[in-house]
Amino acid sequence: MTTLTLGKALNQGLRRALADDDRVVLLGEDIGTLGGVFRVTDGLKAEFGEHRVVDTPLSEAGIVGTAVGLAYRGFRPVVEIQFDGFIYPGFDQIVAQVAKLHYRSRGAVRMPITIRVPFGGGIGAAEHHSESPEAYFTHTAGLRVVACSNPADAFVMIRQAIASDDPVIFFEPKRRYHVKGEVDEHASLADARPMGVATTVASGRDVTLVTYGALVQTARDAATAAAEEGVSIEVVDLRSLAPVDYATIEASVRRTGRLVVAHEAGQQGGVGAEIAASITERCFDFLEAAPVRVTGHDIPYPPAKLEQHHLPDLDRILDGVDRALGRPNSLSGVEG
Amino acid sequence: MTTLTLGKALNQGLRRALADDDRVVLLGEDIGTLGGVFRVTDGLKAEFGEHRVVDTPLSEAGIVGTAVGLAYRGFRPVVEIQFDGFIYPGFDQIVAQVAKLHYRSRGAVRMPITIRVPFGGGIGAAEHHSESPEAYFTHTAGLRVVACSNPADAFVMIRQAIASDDPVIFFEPKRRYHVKGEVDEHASLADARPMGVATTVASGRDVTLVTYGALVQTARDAATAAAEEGVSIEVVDLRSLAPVDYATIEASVRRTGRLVVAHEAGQQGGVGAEIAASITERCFDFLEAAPVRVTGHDIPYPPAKLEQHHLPDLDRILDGVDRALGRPNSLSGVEG
Amino acid sequence: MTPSDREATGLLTRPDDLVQLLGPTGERHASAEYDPWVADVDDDALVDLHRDMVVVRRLDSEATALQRQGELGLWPPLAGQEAAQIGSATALRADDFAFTSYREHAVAWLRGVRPDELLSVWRGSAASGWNPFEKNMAVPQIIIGAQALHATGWAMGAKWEGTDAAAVAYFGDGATSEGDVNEALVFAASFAAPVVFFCQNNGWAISEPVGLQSHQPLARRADGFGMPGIRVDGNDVLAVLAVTRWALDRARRGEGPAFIEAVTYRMGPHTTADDPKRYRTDDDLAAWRERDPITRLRAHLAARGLDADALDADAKAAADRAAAELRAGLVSIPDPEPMSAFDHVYAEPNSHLDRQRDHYARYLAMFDDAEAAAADAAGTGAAASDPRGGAR
Amino acid sequence: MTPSDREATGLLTRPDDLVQLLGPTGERHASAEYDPWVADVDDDALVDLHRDMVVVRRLDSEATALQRQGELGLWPPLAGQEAAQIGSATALRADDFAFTSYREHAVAWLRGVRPDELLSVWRGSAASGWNPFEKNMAVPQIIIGAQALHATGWAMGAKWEGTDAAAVAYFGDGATSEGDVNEALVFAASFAAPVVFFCQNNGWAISEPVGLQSHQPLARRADGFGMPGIRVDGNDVLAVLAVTRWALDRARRGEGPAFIEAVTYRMGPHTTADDPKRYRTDDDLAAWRERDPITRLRAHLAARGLDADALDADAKAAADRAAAELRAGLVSIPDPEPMSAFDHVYAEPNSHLDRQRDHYARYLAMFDDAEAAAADAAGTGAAASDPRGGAR
Ligand SMILES: Cc1ncc(C[n+]2csc(CCOP(=O)(O)OP(=O)(O)O)c2C)c(N)n1
Ligand SMILES: Cc1ncc(C[n+]2csc(CCOP(=O)(O)OP(=O)(O)O)c2C)c(N)n1
Ligand SMILES: [Mg+2]
Ligand SMILES: [Mg+2]
Repeated sequence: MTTLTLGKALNQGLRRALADDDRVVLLGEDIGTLGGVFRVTDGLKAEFGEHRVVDTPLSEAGIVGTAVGLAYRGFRPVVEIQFDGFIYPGFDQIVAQVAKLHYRSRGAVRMPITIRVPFGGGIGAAEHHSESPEAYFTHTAGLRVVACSNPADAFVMIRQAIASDDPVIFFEPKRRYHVKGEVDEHASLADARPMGVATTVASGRDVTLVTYGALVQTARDAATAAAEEGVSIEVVDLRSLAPVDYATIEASVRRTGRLVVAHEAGQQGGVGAEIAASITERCFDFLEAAPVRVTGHDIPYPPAKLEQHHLPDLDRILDGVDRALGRPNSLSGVEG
Repeated sequence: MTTLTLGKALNQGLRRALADDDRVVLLGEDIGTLGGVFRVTDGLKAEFGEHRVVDTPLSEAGIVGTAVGLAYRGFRPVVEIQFDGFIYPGFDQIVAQVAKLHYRSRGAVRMPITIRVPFGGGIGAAEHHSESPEAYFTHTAGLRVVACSNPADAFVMIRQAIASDDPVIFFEPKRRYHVKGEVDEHASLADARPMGVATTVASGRDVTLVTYGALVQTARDAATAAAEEGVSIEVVDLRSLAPVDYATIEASVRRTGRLVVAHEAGQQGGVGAEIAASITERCFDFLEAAPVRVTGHDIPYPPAKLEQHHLPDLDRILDGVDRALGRPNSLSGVEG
Repeated sequence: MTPSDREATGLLTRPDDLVQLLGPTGERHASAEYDPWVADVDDDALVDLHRDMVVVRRLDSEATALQRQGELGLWPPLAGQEAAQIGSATALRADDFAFTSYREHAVAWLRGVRPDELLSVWRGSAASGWNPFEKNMAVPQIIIGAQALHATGWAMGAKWEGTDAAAVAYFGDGATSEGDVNEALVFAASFAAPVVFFCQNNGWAISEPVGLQSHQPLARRADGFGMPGIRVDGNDVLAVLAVTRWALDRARRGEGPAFIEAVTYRMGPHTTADDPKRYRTDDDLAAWRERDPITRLRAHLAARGLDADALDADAKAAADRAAAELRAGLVSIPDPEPMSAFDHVYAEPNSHLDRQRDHYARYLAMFDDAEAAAADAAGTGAAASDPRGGAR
Repeated sequence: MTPSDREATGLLTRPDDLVQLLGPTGERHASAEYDPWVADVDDDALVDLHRDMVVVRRLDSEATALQRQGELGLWPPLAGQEAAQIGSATALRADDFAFTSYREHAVAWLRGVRPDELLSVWRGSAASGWNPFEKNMAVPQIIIGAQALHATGWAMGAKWEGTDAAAVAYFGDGATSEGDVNEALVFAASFAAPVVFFCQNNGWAISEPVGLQSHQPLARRADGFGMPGIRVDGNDVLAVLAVTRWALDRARRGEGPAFIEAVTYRMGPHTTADDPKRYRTDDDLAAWRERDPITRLRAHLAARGLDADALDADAKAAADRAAAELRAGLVSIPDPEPMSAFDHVYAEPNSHLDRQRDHYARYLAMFDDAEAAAADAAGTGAAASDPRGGAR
């Protein structure tokens, strides 16, 4: 076991992927010489050369579109989108090409493209640097969408994503790049938990709390805080947002009867809506209360000094838990 | 009252908007001389001139981006995206500019832009010509999203959208462009039902069936068919997808205790997920069964000869109704 | 730059640097620069080019007819663009890769795409017709301009692998306004990628004349991006062949991308769903009939002393054969199985979609069950088969 | 076009057609073409230009310092680009409209943006600082290149209205690779829109040298799109003023857009979050210090016989005043009210957001209630205020 930051774990995962398969190429803005604005690709260009770790012109459609061509040629491109809010110029290539080419070619063409996206807020950044665009991609057939939350998963999941023959949108919780954790650098991918499977990171009896990315830690903290009040929260780290590992959530909700889903993205049409709807479909008779969503507001990401009012934090998650439990909460007495 | 096709009703609505306000300009590919590939803008260039009805170069980002500039200058641009599947190259300008500029400028800049999108399948078209991308926009704060389903609404709603100071993504049910209906061309906008309000198009007791666009007619047909079997379906035409008129749906579900939402878009993260989750939150104690979603599959839009297997039709909607009612249905006996 | 420029296709007939080896009446223009690139093109090769053009024009008109008969959902005719497509695709090596739009049926033909493979997508029977790796040609692209980036990426990869294969990106005049095409030029130049951008300027993007996209010959776009731009008479199959070979050869030698504007004309409608009468006059079309690429090569061959009638007869026989194959191919296209709608969304198992597929299979089975039940009951398979009724 | 080209900023120093009115040591180069455009620029005007450059450099370094002190979240320094920005913005009329990126603080300064208005967005206190219609300058744009289309649309509108106002789109060298910028060139040319594309080629897009975006001077991009492209010494404020006036005048006269590449250098980091040592050498920087735009104009003024010391003193006084205003402005920026996060999402009532806002207000009120309850209980406002505890 080695202690690594989440960012460094990704770096090591990428290094391993580059070493293991010479069809793997990294593409992005500032990922080579600079090593990425978050240094996730630090040292990789020096180690593998400029044809494996490629600084590209400044164009997201260009990066994703040439990655499609490279995939056509048999490469496994790993694309870095510098910040969440800059993925939209590449949206057409992602939605109309990356997601659909396998289908369009009746299985002949594979798109083993990994699109890495540092996502989420909480770092006091300027506009477009704190977004959570994951729901756009979970609604897009043909894509897989995952989010890592800790160094150990980061190290394994990035390699799984690259090894996957399906395109993967890979979300990295940017405000946790610097958080350290234990990583087993020698564990084999074969033994690892598949990236499509969720992890129950805290067991509990009273309510199931589902989240992903940076909020996993907040959810764990909430579980700890709630335990002091005698409320037992089961925390599930989703890891895969498309497909969702419903088996894990369902088993939990059948025991707890209550579900809270938390994410930074807006509520309207967010991942929480899908999970709430799906779990209601699957577990209606087991639910003792409506699933609760604790999310960012349906507003553009606000200026940095307001972000603590936008992002779900421990208090807001506990308020959501209270709602799920029918305990006094912010909406007590509110109709509808 | 005049009898008009839905396409012609839009044409008349646009004509009226152009006549009433000389800040209204139409922009798009082939909308001028040709009158649009669906002829929705037929005759308008001849009538209002090439600076009011503008054939643009072939670039969706260009069209939306220049519309933003025109809005900055005080115009009210109405943009046509030729087909649903071609909106993605303009996605960045829509999501990062159109939706956010009012917020970014702290209310100083208004974006009264209407983006018209013929949407949905069922016309036997080639790839990218039958998509239902509405959920991408309902998940985007700052946008309003509406869909018309009949000529009378089309005529009024397009004018309301243009008159709105907020940007509106305006979905037109392309397979119903040729369907006729009564339109009151002299009714005033002031008296009209606001575009944010849903319409109950058929009253019923047993189940609430919510849909929009082309499926509204299918839902009405389903209600008629079900009535013969003694099942009474209340059909709600959503009209506005963001925001959703929950007052209307909620009132209905409190009576029926059952909800079915139908749309052509894929299920995962579709509009139906949001409505199912929200109605469960608001009406949990009134629900006698989990809300049911009847949707397109989570696949790229399939080739034309398979589209009847993708699109919800009368039978699939009735199967969904059966599910909501706990009657024998396709999933009877299926766990989860 | 008046509004009327925006309405014009006059740009097409501007003489600026148009490379031409065959004049309008088939006369051969010498070119120190480009003659070497077609030095090997003897009578036989010219006859082949002529035959290919006749064949693809026939395939095109047959397909148009099939659409009119309801056998195809849609067809985008190539009529008028035979020389641009046959000339350029003839220049390709087997290991080169073509990334096209939706109108390059002649390119497909030369890449060995079979009639059934060509038609199935337009019939609505399949998402696409052929395996790109069998033909080294991508399946058609409908998103305008997107394939220019794919070609560039492929070319970057081919170069990094150390091969001398090249990619060709086909797109139209309208496509030059899309960001993707311009970004492809940026990437191709930056990486000196072996890719040839082959723009068929056919005067129209549906109803929009090229003057609305550009007031400048499109080939001039290239220089600013750092690559040579060549404007070629797109109805001169020999010139097209020559400039494409030149560009491919450069690319193979590591000298990077080039941009070719083949000036031609779309003689037919944009697609069978289009009515060009709404936006262009017959005069315009008539002028371009004079520049017919097939007539021109035929005149040239006649001038070289070949027997034009024999040529016609040979080409017609080939076209008849191809047309027969096309119709046979059409008939051989199977209707897709309902459940195949779920195939190839993912390359790997997907818990969500697999479950959705099972549900739909179960839904469909209900109808079979209902039919069986009805048949049992009535002693006939033809009875009413409402599965919901049956299931109750 | 070798990989090393991609790594280079050598492009910056290629002499191709660089318009220069002031040489490196301040000597005046005569130009038949551009002298008329600055014929009115007398000593006073030159002194103003000098003072403005000194002031904005000072504002820039003050803001950088404020960021280091934690008063700003981020700051993108303009150091080195004073001539490009002051020269071009001086050419603007009040009714023209500037659409900029995030680095054009000097443009903002000349458009009358106050220090507090300038800083609030970088402090994280507001989504933006000024009302665009009060300054005729859009709020900063962070999505690279997006504003080029906005400027074009605005210009189309201004033209359709019959005014002779023009728009200026500011963007960087990196931005020229984005689709949006290229599409803006297409639209502007097609509509002959009165817009000037002002590209500050400062050599770098974060860590990427301009050679990675283009092997060609960026101004050459213009011709292919159908507009003139001018390459100007971006550290020569007089030349920048001249070419911008020329371009604006053309635009006003209905002759359509123009593209200006101002060749300059980003002396500082990309932003205060950046460490340029990771990707460039001090030598590169040192060479550019020699070309400092302020030194150059100062030398020119001295050569014209002005008292350089007096000039410095005057400029310093102005800079001191501006710096004081900046610090005062900073202090005056209010922290935003929590509930203001919900303001201006929509211009009209929105049932969904209005409800969400109410819920959040209720959530926040819980804390106030809890605080009040705790204060009541303990007789002090400082006690524990867990609303959830309190609410129970
Ligand atoms: C992104 C996108 N926008 C719009 C369309 C609709 N469309 C299909 S063909 C076409 C015109 C294309 O013109 P051009 O590039 O000149 O090619 P041509 O059809 O002439 O071969 C348009 C606008 C599309 N397919 N994709
Ligand atoms: C669409 C988009 N992609 C990426 C970024 C991240 N980014 C911010 S500044 C920058 C470099 C811009 O370079 P240039 O256009 O030369 O402007 P400069 O910073 O030199 O003024 C990048 C890549 C962004 N802001 N927007
Ligand atoms: Mg064309
Ligand atoms: Mg730069």
